[in-house]
Amino acid sequence: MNGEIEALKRKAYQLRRDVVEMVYRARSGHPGGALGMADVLTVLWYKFLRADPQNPAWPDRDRFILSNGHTCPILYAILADKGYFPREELWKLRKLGALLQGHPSTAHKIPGVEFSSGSLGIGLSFACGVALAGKLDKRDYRVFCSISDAECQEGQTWEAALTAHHYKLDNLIAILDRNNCQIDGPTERIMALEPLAEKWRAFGWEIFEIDGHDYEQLISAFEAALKGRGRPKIIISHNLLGKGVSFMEGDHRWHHGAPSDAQFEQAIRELRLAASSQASGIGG
Amino acid sequence: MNGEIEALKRKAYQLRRDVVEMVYRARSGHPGGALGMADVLTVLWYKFLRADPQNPAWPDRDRFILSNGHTCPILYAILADKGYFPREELWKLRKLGALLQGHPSTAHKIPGVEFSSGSLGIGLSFACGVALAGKLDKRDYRVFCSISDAECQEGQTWEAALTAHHYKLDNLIAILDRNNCQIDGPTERIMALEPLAEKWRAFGWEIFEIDGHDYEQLISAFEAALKGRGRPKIIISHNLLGKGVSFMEGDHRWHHGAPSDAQFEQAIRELRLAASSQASGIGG
Amino acid sequence: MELKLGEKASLRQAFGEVLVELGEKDERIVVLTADLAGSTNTDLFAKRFPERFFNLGITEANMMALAAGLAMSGKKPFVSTFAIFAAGKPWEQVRQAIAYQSAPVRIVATHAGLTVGEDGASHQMLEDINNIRVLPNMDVIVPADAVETKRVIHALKDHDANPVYVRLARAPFPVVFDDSYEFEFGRAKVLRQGEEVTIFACGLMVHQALRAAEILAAQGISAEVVNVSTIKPLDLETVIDSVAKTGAAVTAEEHQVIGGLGSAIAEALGEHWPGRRASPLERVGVRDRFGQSGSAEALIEHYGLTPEGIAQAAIRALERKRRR
Amino acid sequence: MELKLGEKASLRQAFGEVLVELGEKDERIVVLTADLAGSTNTDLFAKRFPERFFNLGITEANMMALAAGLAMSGKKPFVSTFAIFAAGKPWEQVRQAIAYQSAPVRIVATHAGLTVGEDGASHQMLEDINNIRVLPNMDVIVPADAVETKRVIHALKDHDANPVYVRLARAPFPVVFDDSYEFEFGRAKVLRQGEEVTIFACGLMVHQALRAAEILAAQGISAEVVNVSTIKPLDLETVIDSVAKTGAAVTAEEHQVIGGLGSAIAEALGEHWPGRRASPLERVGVRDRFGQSGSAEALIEHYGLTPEGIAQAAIRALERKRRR
Repeated sequence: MNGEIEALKRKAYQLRRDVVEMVYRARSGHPGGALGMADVLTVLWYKFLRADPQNPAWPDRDRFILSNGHTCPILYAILADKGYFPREELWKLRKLGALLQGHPSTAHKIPGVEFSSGSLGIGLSFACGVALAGKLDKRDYRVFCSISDAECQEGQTWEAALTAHHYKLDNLIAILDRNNCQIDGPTERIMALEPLAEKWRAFGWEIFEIDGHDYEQLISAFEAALKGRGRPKIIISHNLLGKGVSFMEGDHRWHHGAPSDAQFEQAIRELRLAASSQASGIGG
Repeated sequence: MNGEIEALKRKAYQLRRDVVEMVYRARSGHPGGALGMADVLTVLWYKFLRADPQNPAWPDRDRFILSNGHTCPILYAILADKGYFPREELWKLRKLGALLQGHPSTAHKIPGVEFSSGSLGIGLSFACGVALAGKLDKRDYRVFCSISDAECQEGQTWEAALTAHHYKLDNLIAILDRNNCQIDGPTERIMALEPLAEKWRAFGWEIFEIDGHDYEQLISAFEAALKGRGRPKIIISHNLLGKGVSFMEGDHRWHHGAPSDAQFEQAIRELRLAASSQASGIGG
Repeated sequence: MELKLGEKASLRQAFGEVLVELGEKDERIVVLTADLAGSTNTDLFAKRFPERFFNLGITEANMMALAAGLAMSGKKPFVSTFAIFAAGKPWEQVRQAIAYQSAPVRIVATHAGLTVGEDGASHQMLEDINNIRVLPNMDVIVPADAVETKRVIHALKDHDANPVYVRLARAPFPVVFDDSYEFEFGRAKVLRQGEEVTIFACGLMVHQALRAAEILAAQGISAEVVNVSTIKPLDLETVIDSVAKTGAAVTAEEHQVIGGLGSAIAEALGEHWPGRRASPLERVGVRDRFGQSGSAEALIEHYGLTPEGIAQAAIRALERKRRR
Repeated sequence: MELKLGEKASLRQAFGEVLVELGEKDERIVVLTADLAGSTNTDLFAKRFPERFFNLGITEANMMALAAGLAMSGKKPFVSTFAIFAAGKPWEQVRQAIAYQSAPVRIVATHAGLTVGEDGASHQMLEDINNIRVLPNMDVIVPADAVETKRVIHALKDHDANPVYVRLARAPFPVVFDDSYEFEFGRAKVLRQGEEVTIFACGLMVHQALRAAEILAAQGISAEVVNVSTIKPLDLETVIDSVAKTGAAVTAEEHQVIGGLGSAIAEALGEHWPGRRASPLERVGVRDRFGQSGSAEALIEHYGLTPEGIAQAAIRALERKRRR
């Protein structure tokens, strides 16, 4: 178990380096949220998600829907690492004609991308549709949907929350990136969300609230969430925006923006150092 | 107190007769919700609401915003009874060129109407704007906003709920018509809302949950809600759809639809009988 | 439902009935509504196939994105609600989740236009053709009567490559087609040949246009009537050919004159008109106003969407043509 | 911010600065945004007048209806967010609470069009003119540069009778007007006189049109350039007079060719064209496609919204005119 966790942590730091390099090379993008979500998405993609990079359309694959689409660099890094498309694509992010759009796009047929996001608040409804289809077809795939905390300001998120509860979508697991930051500042200052867990509970969801950088908590939460029956589940993952890059951590100004040359070098140095403090690695 | 309550009850039954007659003459409309809300709106308009029918634009008037606009027959009956416009207008409801539109309309300059509703889920946001303006202008008017239970399915209602809490709009009192019915059937069957009070509580509102036909509870709720400071208040009024007309009571098919001749006569008979069982009357 | 030429018949009932037929044949068909099962007649499908019917309460934005999720998971979703709640409230969700992804969702909107009647402006959607026509990947179909509605809904069964919006109404429309009528996606149909002016119409206004042509004929004016039931993609060839022959165009729609059929024809004539002489255009529709309460008939009269109104527009077009 | 002819300057910064000036003069002015204070430059107002600034988080539908409540309580609200979140997500709330009530809300949308750049299709609003132009009571203004933006925002101070939508962009535009420029609501302005073809443009495309006219002049073609900054109400007189003179029209906009300036001109020419000879129309814009990621410059090039693209359209229009 410990060896596995260390390998996952190393993987997360490797993915973070790709995130920083993608945004640096693109000269724009949203590094903060992506870095904060690296741990929870690494645990999901490298330990729990059933998928086949050689067959992205495998009907029984688990679905991963990224509703907070601006954090896509971490998803793209994972998909490249898994072999959904060549790593070279990462460095063309956001450029005209590139496969990798500024926000995830099915229109551009990015392998592994299930939903075109970018406009906030829509993905959880889409995920409900995918989960309903799974129930109708009696397929046992699971639907994981990442949403941001600020997406809980969009009313549509609560429409989807009602729907998932009403239709007992226990094949749906939402992952809430609770980093307390939105573009203009801390969520509680811009448009307060607390008590956020109480809201989800009142909407009938099963709640798992964890430190999104504690791997034991992450693994336990996914294991428990996958067991729950009869209602939708949400993992409220308390993440640190910019996690792993000292000058980005907790600073909402890194919601979007590309690092300078010097910042890029420092970030990569810090991320390498953190990775090498883990014992061993795992394959892509 | 008892005499006052009996007078209010008589008034509510008088208004209900107007509701039934309006819908009967219009041959269309939404009688069920209007009848169910008659008691709570009578208590509000005849005991608490500060307004001047001779001066509908009085800057310090309390505002009444009917977000669930399809229940407008009860509002129109009240406004006519209060003298905002001649009673004859009631009988032209929904006809071409009439003052009284099928849904409340400021575009048609209906005196006493503060907001054009009809499309559900919008009114509470509008009410937040009116309440914010009151705070900015340091006016002590109160904003009452009626919403339906099914409007709690519209995500925008929850956006407004967040907003009213964030901006501490304690001059805003929502009145929730909890009659458990929507067009297609019982709310809990169509898109479940319970535990509804828990939802509003988790969104930071002060809750008053009452039997919407019990005048002592109604009066206490308004008195308490008007005292509350620091956050928005909601009176969850458990109302019986079609209240007062036996064959409409609790039957969601009377969400909309006009009574036949025989049904109309029976309804008026029942409402007169109920009114005369109260002791005395009050002025308009 | 039996459909008799000239008698009024409900488009939404035709829709509801065909939907059940389709449901029998293809179990991938699922149906969604937002608390309007009865009003959209999707309750017929709900009764027959309750497990493939989803009532989402009053959550239109949610419904549209959810339908996209079903479509991209191999289902064939039909989404039905009032036009204001289909092309209005969830417009951006239709754009993002359905149009941008080209998710093959069939949106069948009822209660479009003034003929909603007594409910008034909030419910009288006069901007839906405008809102959907502008979206890439979306097709827009406006059937003229219950017969065409049946044909259109049947055709949607195999409309799998991209999403489509179908515009129906609350009020029954006079039946203008006999049972032999065939709907061809993307083709406008000349219903009446004429020489001096072309009337392009959709929806209820096809019936009105046919009557207008009779009024004009009585005055010695030969009007061609074209049913443009596929608004997008527009049948440029039929449109241009007809005006090339007649030299004058009138459009008639139960919609704002901005952004709907009138605009589509104006764009087509502007960009594709091959003629030397100018061809005047007159648009009949709602002229940049909201609706209001009233009976369907009274409103059609009040807003001038009548055979007489169309005939007058045709005469104006002819006068402009002759002045030159 | 100093504005120099020919240099690029930010429209949204001009907006943010003027907003502060207006705030000084009239305390009824309140400003709303939905988690985009920095991006819309309304943070300048927020810093100066925090008590009259409301950040509503990511609740666009809520924000629009709330703004209507403020407007109908005597305030002068300016609402600012990205165009997709102003004319898209809350479209029905704009219709119901703002347009139908004619609540004098000033919607100033930034980040319209392709020049949003790298964020891609979800954020590149190419349908906002379409969506707002169709709404009764709504005015639509598209300033050509930072100078005109300043004039427009100043003018909004007294725009109290009905709501208005102003379309700005993310990318800085070249300044085309010197400081003496005056904006007149409802008037299109002939910026360059010409004889053979009229180019109607708005927004960034005014600059492109002026350069196109130079390209055409080098080929001996005399093009007139008209800045249609008020798209609604359209200045019919100026539009018709110009085409009556030149006999050919080109429209240029950073928007779908459906539903925007191109449609407005097509409608105007169809219904109001008094000439005997047909006047061809060519529309430059995005032709029924979604946007994509890329730099603003690369996208403008890729979608053909260039001076060269406009010049080619003008030549096509001329050829059609001459063929007749």
